[in-house]
Amino acid sequence: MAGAQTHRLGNGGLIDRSAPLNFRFDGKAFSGLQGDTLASALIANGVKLVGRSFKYHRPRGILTSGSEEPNALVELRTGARREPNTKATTAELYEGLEAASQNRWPSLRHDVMSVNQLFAPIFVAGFYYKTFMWPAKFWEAIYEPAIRRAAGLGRAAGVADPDHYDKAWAHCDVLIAGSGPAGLAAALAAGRSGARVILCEEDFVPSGRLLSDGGTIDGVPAAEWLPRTLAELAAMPDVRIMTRTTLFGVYDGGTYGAIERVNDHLPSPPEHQVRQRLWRIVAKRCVVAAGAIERPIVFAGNDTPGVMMASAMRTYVARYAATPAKRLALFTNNEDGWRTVETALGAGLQIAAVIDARADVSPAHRSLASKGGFPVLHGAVSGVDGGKDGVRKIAVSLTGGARAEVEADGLAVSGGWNPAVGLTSFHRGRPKWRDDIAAFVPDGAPPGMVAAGAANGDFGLGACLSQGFAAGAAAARDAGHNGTPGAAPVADDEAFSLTPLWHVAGKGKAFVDYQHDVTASDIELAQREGFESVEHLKRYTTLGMATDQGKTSNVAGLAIMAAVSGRSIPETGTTIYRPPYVPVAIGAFAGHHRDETFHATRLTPSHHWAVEQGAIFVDTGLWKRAQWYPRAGEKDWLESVTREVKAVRGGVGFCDVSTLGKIDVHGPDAGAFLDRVYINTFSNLAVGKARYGLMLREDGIVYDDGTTARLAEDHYFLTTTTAKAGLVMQHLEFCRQVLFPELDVQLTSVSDQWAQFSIAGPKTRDLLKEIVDPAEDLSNEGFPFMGAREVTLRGGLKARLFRISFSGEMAFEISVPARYGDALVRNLMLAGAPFGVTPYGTEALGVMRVEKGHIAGPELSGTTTAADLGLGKMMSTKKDYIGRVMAGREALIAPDRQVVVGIKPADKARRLRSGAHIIPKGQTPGPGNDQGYVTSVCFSPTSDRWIGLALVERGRERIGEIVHAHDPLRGEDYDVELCNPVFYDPDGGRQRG
Amino acid sequence: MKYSIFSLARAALSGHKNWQRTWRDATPKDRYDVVIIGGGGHGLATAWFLASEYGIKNVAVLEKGWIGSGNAGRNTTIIRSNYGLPGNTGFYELSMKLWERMEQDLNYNTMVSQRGVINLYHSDAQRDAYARRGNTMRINGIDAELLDLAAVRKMIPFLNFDNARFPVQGGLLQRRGGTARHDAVVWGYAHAASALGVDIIQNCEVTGFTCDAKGKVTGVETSRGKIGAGKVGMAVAGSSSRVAAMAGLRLPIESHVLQAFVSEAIKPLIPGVMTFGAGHFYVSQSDKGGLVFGGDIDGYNSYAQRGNMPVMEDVCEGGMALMPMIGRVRLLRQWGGIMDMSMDGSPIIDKTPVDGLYINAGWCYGGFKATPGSGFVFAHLLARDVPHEEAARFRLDRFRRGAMIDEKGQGAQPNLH
Amino acid sequence: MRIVCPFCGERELGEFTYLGDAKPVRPEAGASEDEVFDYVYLRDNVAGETNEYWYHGGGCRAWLKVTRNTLTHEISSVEPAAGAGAAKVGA
Amino acid sequence: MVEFSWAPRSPLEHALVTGAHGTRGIEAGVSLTEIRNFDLIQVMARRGKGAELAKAAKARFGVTAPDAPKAVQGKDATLIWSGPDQFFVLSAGGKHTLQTLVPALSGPASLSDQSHARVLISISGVKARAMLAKLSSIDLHVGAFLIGAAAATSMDHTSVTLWRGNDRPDGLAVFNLLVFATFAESLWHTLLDSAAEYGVAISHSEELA
Repeated sequence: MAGAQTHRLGNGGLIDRSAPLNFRFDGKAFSGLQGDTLASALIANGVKLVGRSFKYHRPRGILTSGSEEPNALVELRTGARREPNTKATTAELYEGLEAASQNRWPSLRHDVMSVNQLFAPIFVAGFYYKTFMWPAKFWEAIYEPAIRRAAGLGRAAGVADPDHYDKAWAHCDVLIAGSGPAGLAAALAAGRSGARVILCEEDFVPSGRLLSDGGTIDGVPAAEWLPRTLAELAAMPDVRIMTRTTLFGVYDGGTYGAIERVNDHLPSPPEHQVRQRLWRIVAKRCVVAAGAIERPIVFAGNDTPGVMMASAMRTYVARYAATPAKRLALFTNNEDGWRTVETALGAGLQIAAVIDARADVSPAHRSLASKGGFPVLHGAVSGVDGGKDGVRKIAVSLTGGARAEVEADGLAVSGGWNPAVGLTSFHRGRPKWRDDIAAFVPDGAPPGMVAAGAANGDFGLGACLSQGFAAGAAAARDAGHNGTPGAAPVADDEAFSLTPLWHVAGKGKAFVDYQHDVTASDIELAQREGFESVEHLKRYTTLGMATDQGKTSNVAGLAIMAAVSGRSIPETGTTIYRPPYVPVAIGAFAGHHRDETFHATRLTPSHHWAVEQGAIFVDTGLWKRAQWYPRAGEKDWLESVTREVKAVRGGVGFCDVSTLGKIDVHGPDAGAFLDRVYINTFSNLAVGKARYGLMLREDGIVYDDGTTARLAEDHYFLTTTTAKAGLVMQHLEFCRQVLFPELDVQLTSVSDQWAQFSIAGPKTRDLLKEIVDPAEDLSNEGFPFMGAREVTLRGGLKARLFRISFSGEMAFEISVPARYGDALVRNLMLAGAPFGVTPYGTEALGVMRVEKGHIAGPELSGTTTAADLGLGKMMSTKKDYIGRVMAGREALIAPDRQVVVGIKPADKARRLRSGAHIIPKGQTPGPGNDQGYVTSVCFSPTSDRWIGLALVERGRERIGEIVHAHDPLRGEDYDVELCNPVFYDPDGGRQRG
Repeated sequence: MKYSIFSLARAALSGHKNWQRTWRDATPKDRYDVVIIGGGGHGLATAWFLASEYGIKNVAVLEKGWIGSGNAGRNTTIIRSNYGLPGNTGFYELSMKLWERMEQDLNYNTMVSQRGVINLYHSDAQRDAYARRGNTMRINGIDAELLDLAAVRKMIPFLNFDNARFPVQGGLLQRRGGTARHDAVVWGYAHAASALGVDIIQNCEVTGFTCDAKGKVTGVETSRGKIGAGKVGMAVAGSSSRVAAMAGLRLPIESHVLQAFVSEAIKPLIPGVMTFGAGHFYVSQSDKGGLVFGGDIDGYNSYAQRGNMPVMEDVCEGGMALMPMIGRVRLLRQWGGIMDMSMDGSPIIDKTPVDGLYINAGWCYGGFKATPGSGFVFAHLLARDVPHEEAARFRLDRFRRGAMIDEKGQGAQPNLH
Repeated sequence: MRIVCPFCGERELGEFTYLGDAKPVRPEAGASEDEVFDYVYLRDNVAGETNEYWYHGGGCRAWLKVTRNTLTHEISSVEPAAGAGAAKVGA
Repeated sequence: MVEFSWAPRSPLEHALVTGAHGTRGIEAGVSLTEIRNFDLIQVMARRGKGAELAKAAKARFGVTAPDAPKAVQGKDATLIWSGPDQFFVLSAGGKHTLQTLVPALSGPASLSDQSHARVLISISGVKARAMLAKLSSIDLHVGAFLIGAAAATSMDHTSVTLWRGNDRPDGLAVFNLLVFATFAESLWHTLLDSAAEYGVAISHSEELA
């Protein structure tokens, strides 16, 4: 059984004393309570040392109670669920929680890397820019690996995240960030006005600092007002309070990013549930009621475990009934810090002293001090005596120069409050300085957003309530809701008198950025070296770049820079605030788009049949296409593909080509339209005929190709390549809607409507006769090459037949409505059995197109012209078309361009590979004689050798020349002959026969 | 003051009180032989090469804000020379060779780290395209290796090899590729150029050009007054169109936003630089421990220096598809830089039609790796008035002539490059 | 970013594809190489308000002319391209 | 001579398994029903013929065809807006086919058969909106997306047509989804993943509701 919770108060707090939870930190067993965070549970167990700093490996404790925590970072969970750099201050305790400290070896208490502290005089800001340069080779070999090992904090799991994530959209009129007094008041006003409201609260319970600080609202204690208010909000159907949800970013058009930690409070998500959910929230208005963050004061030893923000100290005491110290001191420069004294006294803790940097302390606090029996010292803390076991003594420089010492086991610090200006500044807005609170406050915000309450620099409870309420009411009104918000909740404002104090001079390291070990002297050094711009300061010292994003350090850092450079703080300015407001798991941004569901999958109509056949599939864009159909006994893909090719060339085969883009082009001007988008003419195509077309981009380069059939006077059926289907549709719509709106033409994609198969081989007609109604004339006269028309199949099904050939064989493409595609393929197999019908995949398709010298993806590289591809003659000179003029530019018609040519190896037994370069024979390869490259290759069963296509300088003039294929990547060099790219049936007799 | 471990140790004894400014805080003079507009990596490198290589030391670099405040300060720090087309290949290799001697040249540790760059492929077609590219590299004397699946598995075993939508099949590896510390490159060039007499003038925005009667540029008007110049070179990627417009020029360039991301620092996880071939994602890990990653540009013209969610999601989806072990690593910061997206995806380094005005622009999202090379060839052009041989194809008139350098084959559509 | 499609209403960025500046007009047939070059390659690349073509490909497939500020991403107007909604024009 | 059968096969035939999916032991929060037997004709008005088409459609279907994102219920067909100048005619299989509509509408319009290009899925249940919020960026709030509202939109980067049909007898909203056929299996799995935590009841029907 875990040890007793030695630092837990006997009563109070919002923890469930009936629900103890066991957990382990660095292997040691502890127990906490339901309602604890890991930090509060550690505090309740008297644990002070929780981490080591980044550079010097200094012992560190818990500084805050929220997401601004720089020190108390742990590896949470184990194994594949290990989460590095998790803030103990926001991690909810659950049964069985396991956490480990980071960046130490062998243990947190005895960290050998703390030897770095000895080198601290050298390890100043930017020291690495000045050394590790000689000898040059040592950087990658020695220095850098050492630095890399030393840097970083926690360890990632290193194996796939086993949990799931998803993403969702939400819509509202008024989005509210934060559920403290301002946020709740805003929600009340907006909700009562009739607006749809979403309120995001990063904590696991709503109410913000009301939970820690209490107060009197509408004449009753906050503890009474809260449940009443939450109940009123819960009763409004269009008000949604999302706890465990942090609004982390604001994007254009009123889109906000939020992360919901759905199940991080459990050991693992329940079945079918996600770990976290990313929300894209669309809101007409947004009220930022994200509060403020208390800031430290920089003094020597301020990183000693046991030094804690004053507000955090009272949160641990009031909300968690956990005592960070038994006898504590307060160091403050403002009135608010004193609330910690009140809370501590109320909980029966001892106050050792209050060190107040201001000249005056209110009479009420004076009497509190005398009642509580502790001194009020006017001055500043100049040093802390303590170590990994916590604070022992505090050195004080009194105003006037005298020194004092205070014995205490904890030091609460309050340097004032910084409004959380992140969200309001994420559109590169810069906050403005307000002297009265010595802090930056929002100066404008992204469209539709307004800050209220503490986030706007108005810290009093009364101000938070009234501002929040007014902002909520205004937001609802702006969103078009005119309901009556009723009366605003009322409270008094607490006093907040502050005398700015950023840095107390003293001996020893005084930390500005705890996590990155940036000290006040580092900032002074940066200024000395000219890194005075705040952005230079940040980059040179790494101030504010740690996982806490500078929430506790940035303002102090630039205040010190302002002081040493003789400028005011507003002159010095802030760095740019960047989202996310808190670090967000990468997995959440991906949602379910990972593994097999990374992208959608498109399946052809014959897919499941092909699966039954044992086909091997290839990814083509989003498609799964049958690549080849292995048969028992075949030893490799080449054997299967060769068989398929031979079966087609010698008999008949079929291939699913449904992946081609298919577009219906309708309307009286359809022909005129196609004339403008293709380099060749379609308006003169006869009904019932198909034609190959080539399309250019406006810059004169080939865009896409395909056949288009004219099915009626005002109806063309256009096909695109598989790869470009969507883009061609977009391009055609651009032509139709933007370039040529005067044409009466309608376009729609029918890609998914038709299952389309290529049936090829000398026995194609024999097979088709089995499928097609006997009344249909499939003879060469009745259905000539490039014919296209609707036919009836046996059984009455209507289909379309196109007599086109990619393989160079006698071939038809047949289309049936897609739900009949599966039946068609089964019927083809049945009817074709007597002819040895063979399904073939994309590999065999590719082999046959190379044998025929047809261009495809590798040649349509986006840099080739029609002439490069040997299709220059198709370019009409009688009409305008997209790309015509730019295609005529001098370098695009230069005689030395690389053009498509066939290649075959001089040694007939040699295999070719795409990507080899073409070098003139007898020359040493170099940039000056690199004349082209091999684009496509295949083993041609018909030629019984490897053949290929290549883009080669002046290639067509050099047919017959032996050149060198140079492939140093694969260690191959061999001779090839440039040849006619049409290897098979150059006269085309077979496809016309 | 020379930087070394010895000077550092000496300085430590005096509490680091004696360090000088890294570069002089110069006041603008009336006239310079060469004025460079833009205090980013390219502008500062140009100035340093002018001074060190071409003996032209009466040079000013004018920076609107703080040096390195443009894309030099907001990129993903990758260096490589794995380009496939004539014009690019030789130039980027020139740049790579200059990276390899940068620290010694500048006496500044820019943390050039050649931990390797691998482009993964997921299909035969992609493999073939990489084979073509890798062979181009080899023919140009650049290291390149085509790895098969087994070799990739061995090298980076943590990728998703087992249930990926688009399984990794191999990769094109350039071992000499890697990363460098981007800000340090800026500071290093500033440090070294300033030492040679170059004036680096921050908070000095150029608002116009001054010309003589023949239209030759004679200087610039700035927020800190007129500054005369024998020649003016602009190296203001992201703002090229705006600056060129002051001289009456329209460019084949659009400005687009490219987002980049960094995670919380974690212990070493990823050895080198990797690019996913089936989505938009590339990643490396900084010496500080953060995963530095990015993907595609947002896709619309923008000068806003910030991006939107769809691309952020798209990039993380790519990351999770490639290596689902990063699911619980947290994204810490998101930012956006403005890219000069040119009409063919390749840069422009040339004289302009305006006499005396020279342009260095159009770097798309590849400007960082080009920094030393760009500075070198731009200095050459400014000093000699003829293009350096390795930049001979980066001419402004190549679009008019039809001699595009289009690695991606996307044509005159900048957001697709 | 959210674009108010004149046909569909307000939609999220992911449904749209960007093309570019809507100012250049495609030259008539017979235009010179210089004119077409200018149309295809040169851009004002305005930092501020500009008209541009967007495609609602993830929705109604209309091409839109969007007036947008490239410094702030603020959209001030969206119109259909001339040929989107052509059924309503006079025959 | 071989006897052929021409049995249509739904693109979801393989993936759709009727019964329960996801979280068990609770009443299913989401019902998914594929409707298999329908005709879907895309009607695109010709240039300047919008008014003429509206008249012809009114005559044919007895209702005014939508010229904004709406789904209009005629006596034997649902007319669903699918973009400017165009709408779908959705009817029970064989009711309004391309062949029967061409004579009536082809003067002012161009027609394309999309009956096989889409899969029709009906989504309802107490968690239907919660589940759709994971896939759709459209605001489906009860007051924002009324009965008859339609959208040409995307889910999971895939184009879909979404409209709200008449409520179920128990008062719950019904969302109908037309999905591209070749994407259907993939999107179906995404639907199931999104709905699994709420418990899913899966079925298919030959009948258009």
